[in-house]
Amino acid sequence: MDINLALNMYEMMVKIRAFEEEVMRSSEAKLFHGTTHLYIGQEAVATGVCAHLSDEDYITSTHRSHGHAIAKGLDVDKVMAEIFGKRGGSCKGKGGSMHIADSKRGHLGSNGVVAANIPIAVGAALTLKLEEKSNVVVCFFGDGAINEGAFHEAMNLAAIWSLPIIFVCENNGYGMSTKISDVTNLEQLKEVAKSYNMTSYAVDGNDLEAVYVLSDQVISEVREGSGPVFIESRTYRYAGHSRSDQQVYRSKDEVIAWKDRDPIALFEEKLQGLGVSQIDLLKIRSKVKENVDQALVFAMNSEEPSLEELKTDLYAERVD
Amino acid sequence: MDINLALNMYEMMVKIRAFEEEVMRSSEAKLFHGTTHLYIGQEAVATGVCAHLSDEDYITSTHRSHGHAIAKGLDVDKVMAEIFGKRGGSCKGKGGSMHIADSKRGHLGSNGVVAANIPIAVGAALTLKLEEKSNVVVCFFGDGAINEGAFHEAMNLAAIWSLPIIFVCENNGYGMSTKISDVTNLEQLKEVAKSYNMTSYAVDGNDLEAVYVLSDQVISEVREGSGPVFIESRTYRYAGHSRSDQQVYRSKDEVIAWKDRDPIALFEEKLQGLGVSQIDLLKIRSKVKENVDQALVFAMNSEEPSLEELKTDLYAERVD
Amino acid sequence: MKKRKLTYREAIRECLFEQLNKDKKVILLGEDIGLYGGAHRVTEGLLEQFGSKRIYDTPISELGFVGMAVGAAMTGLRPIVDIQFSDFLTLPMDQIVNQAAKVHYMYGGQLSVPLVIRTPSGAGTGAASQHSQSLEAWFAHVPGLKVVQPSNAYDAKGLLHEAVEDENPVIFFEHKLLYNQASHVPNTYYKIPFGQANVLQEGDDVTVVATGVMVSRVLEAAKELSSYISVEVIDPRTLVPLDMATIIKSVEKTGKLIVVHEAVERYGIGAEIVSQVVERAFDALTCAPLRLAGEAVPIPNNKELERFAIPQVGAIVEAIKSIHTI
Amino acid sequence: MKKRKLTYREAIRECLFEQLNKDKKVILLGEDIGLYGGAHRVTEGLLEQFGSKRIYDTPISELGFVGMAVGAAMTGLRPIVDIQFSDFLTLPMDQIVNQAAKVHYMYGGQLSVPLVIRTPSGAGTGAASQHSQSLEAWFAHVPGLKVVQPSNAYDAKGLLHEAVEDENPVIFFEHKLLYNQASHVPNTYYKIPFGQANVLQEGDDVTVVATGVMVSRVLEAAKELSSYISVEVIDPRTLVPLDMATIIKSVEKTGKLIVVHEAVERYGIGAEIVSQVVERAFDALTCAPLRLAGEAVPIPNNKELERFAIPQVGAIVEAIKSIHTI
Ligand SMILES: Cc1ncc(C[n+]2csc(CCOP(=O)(O)OP(=O)(O)O)c2C)c(N)n1
Ligand SMILES: Cc1ncc(C[n+]2csc(CCOP(=O)(O)OP(=O)(O)O)c2C)c(N)n1
Ligand SMILES: [Mg+2]
Ligand SMILES: [Mg+2]
Repeated sequence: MDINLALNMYEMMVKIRAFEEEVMRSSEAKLFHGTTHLYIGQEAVATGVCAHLSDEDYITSTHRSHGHAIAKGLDVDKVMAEIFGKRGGSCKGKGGSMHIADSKRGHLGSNGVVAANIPIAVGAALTLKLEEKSNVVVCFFGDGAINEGAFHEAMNLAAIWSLPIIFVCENNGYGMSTKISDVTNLEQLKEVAKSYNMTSYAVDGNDLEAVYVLSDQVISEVREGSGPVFIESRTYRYAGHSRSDQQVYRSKDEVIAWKDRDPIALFEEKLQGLGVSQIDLLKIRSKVKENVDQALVFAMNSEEPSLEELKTDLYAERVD
Repeated sequence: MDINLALNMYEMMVKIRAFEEEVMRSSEAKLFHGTTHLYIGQEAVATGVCAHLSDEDYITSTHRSHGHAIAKGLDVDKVMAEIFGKRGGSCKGKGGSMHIADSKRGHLGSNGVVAANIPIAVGAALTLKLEEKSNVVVCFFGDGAINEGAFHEAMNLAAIWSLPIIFVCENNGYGMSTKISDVTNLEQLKEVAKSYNMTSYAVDGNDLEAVYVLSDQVISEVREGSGPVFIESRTYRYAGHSRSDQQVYRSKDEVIAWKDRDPIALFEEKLQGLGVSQIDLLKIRSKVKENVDQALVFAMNSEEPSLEELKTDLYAERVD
Repeated sequence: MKKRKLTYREAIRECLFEQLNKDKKVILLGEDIGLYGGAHRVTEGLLEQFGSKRIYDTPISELGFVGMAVGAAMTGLRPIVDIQFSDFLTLPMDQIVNQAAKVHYMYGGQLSVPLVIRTPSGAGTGAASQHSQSLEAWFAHVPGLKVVQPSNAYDAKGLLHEAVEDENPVIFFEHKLLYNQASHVPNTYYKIPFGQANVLQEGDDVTVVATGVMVSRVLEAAKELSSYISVEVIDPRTLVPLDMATIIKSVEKTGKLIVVHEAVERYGIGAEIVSQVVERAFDALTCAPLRLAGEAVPIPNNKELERFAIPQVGAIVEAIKSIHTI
Repeated sequence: MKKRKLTYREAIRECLFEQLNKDKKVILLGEDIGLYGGAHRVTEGLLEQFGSKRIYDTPISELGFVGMAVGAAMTGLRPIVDIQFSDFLTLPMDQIVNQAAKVHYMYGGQLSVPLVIRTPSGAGTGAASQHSQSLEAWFAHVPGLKVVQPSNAYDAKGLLHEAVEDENPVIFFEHKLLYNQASHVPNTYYKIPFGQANVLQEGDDVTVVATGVMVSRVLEAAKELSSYISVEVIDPRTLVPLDMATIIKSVEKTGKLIVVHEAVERYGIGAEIVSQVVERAFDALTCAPLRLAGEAVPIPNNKELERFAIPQVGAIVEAIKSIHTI
């Protein structure tokens, strides 16, 4: 792996981590209104996948949205301000944590309804196919989403019409408190793709390099017209499901075991193997810390929307 | 196969056939209000499966409902009267062709919404399991239903909770005009069960004996607690999808080829092999013809519901 | 010069043809809309004319393909979706209500969903409770959607053109009993703007607001009474936006209002129209407004019961007479 | 004697406990309702007490498990389903509307669906457009359903008992902002019959009908004005059946009506109440009734905008003052 690329991806992972830690602090300090779902522990997935995407490629995302947004190139200022419900946010403070989008970055939106982003992503892929573009759509969703009908209908549609989309299932073991193994008989989630005769892979979602390499291959194939591909990325979320989660459904030991395989720590080891020094990593981390601090300042200083804005953006005007 | 059983099943198949032919004539003569979906060509499926069911076993059915209802033991008089929208119908003329039920016969209803009967069937299976009964639910649906989210969600629920249900997919090659092979990438529909780690079989749905034998085995296993099973039964409908179908989507040759494998004709050959005479078969056919003629008379003579009945049966009263 | 007549079905088909011809971004998605021509024969011939890159025969996956249409619309296409019976809108409800209706707003105006969902509603065909409902009130209640209900062939073509060129999700309720009704339809492209009620007949005594298939029944009733009651008949054409100005102007003249619709009366669209009239023209009313609408029951299969569940001409005549004599 | 107080959450939990204890046919189905205690902590402890044959943690498959509940209800169980946010009722809509609501009728009265769907609606938590809606009008429009909206802990327990023992599908709308509100709740079993409005405060000048979380806001507004306006405050408690008699009796006394609800005003439940009052008590009204309800926008995340989208005490005070001075 190219060292600059590796450092960029490292920066992305620590940026997401630092961002989410700031969101957690701000949430605990009640600096903003509404719940949040943190991506801490899963950073390698969005980072390794989105590294292959340009602004002309699309993603759709979930309630656990911040990591995807940042990895897709959204400005941390705008993401933080959106979480704070401010006018400077990517959606002018109307969306909040679960509804982040940026049409300029190819981000078609994160979604508060489990699996609802999946058919939408397939529709974007139809547009790309019709327009004969070599762009792709990446659709992120959790393990819990595979039990929604929307997921199955969308998988089938993508498959029968051979659309340019990559389904990235982030299997973090739980949907809220529910163990995925209690709500599916599948041994491996990737097997669900067989019903659609769709190529599928499983990857260690805490191993950035593995995610990067697999995505590289898969995304190039999809760009060349292979049709849809399903990737199960096995990972773990460290924080509770949302702000109010007491985490009675999992053991401390389980959390600790996963933290031993922290995606950032694992990648730091790799980077050190490639000759990157502790100092270099520290520099990146402090730069990122600064970005996030600035994002917090930006969000706090960003204006509240005016009350008139309650009624704007309801209907779109056609512009030809 | 026991000869009496075989003759009973033969009678059932010809009864369904004669009934549907009468419905077709009555429909063309505009004797009743509303559309119908005929089961002609598929008789062996309902017959072979329902032969193993008692009134304490449940079924749920589809828009193509008449065959299932008759095979489940409903009185042809009541089914015909229901199609005619008469008070003497199984649902007092409120349901019509697509909404036939008989709680005394374990028929939980046919359904006008594709795949909607599938979660309902799974719920009935939950009741049976909770009450520790050895009864089963059979859920009939078409090939088109497998692309509905409801089907996938219900399959998964039945699988993870190991419920006593048999999913019988009647693959007649088309959902309305749509070739199933155009809307799925599955080579065999039975493979869809793999996603739920559910046992599945394919059977020649025009071969009554094959359906009977497979169902015998499967239903006994389910009664004994094997958990759910999926059966793909390959068959064909002779008539158009519904009354208004011009059948532009399939060739005459295709229809003829299937008619060469007519389930009733095939079984007649078997019966003759077992020593049943043409005369015996003819006797059965005329008996059945009489039943159906009577059913028509019953339906035509049955009263219209009174206008007050528009408002009855809206809310149920509790009876303990 | 003889005016060309088309059926409601043909008028819609002609509009689809013109749109497909005019704008490459327009695509059609739905079950059996290709070779089969749609469950109600509206799209006949379009697959042959425009091919399978424009006309998509979908699997039976309403939630999935409506969701696809939302995503396609967000990325530049202009999908027109066909739902075989409006009762099946229950299935893609999430994509319509939580996605299509909200995308523009919740993402701060960056993305839009120029999507039309065409679907027939209404009873009268003996298809019973799961194929006969009129559910427009649900969608009219949801901010972000527009809701259209053409009552004749001319309106159907003009309103559908407007719908397809609107930048927002539009639920376009056709009516099964209207498909064969013919009226004059220009063979040129024209649009009818949303939010412009149609005054089908002017009158001084009673204002009757009617939607969908009820419009022609009200006209029939009005004709029957024309010798001694002068009825003003108004078809709002679109429920969102709703042209209250025309309705209020009429009530200010007549002092009497009846709203007639097929959907269940209880919590139906008539209540909104009555309420707005009362709120904005209370003093003009000379008596209580009246609603005449569907009974609060599922639609039964039996033909007489089915008729009885829904306002017929006779009942409309009675209602007009009764309010006229107050 | 000090009266025992429970929160709305605890009152619902106590009812569930009593029902599970009383009737083996009662089961609970929903996401994360077991160990986790439900997304809103309502079912905490019930799995431990009743075990996994009574309390089912489901996959995220709302259409599937609501459909299962319908089938289970048809065969003798009495399922109580938990939908984490009422916005997600969009997903099982078909099973609720085309199945549960119609089974008894369309099958001619043979089968019934004693099913309760509990789900929290409403804004105020910053969860934005897909987790904050109030969709009760949809269900109230559907024949065959009953619709309940308890506004306090006492009612929540009594109405839920009634719902579970009803033989029909009941949509039971809780409100997120009420879960922590406490009031007196008897620790014995009691039921509140459907269709009995609650007159929370008697008054002579203005009738205010309010639902859900608006009830306490109206009471607060009424208190503020109590020195010079005598407000009668009525909570219908159930939208289907709807106790119009109590509302009309009140309007006959006061001559003035305001309806306050959180859901979007346009085509909302207020329109039905206003229409029925107008139809049945036109002469008693001394001025046009008023509706005060949600703005026609998706709920935004921003706290101030969110507040502004929904009636607050200040606006209710103004509305009462304005109608009082007409
Ligand atoms: C349709 C729907 N049902 C339920 C919820 C509530 N909910 C939010 S997140 C979640 C769990 C999702 O699990 P998964 O898909 O594995 O994503 P993760 O939270 O693990 O990232 C649930 C049940 C929802 N948002 N949408
Ligand atoms: C949800 C839904 N979508 C569409 C329809 C219209 N429709 C009725 S039957 C049918 C085809 C069903 O095909 P299949 O399941 O294979 O059953 P078959 O008619 O072949 O017996 C369709 C699309 C419907 N009734 N319900
Ligand atoms: Mg998960
Ligand atoms: Mg079929």
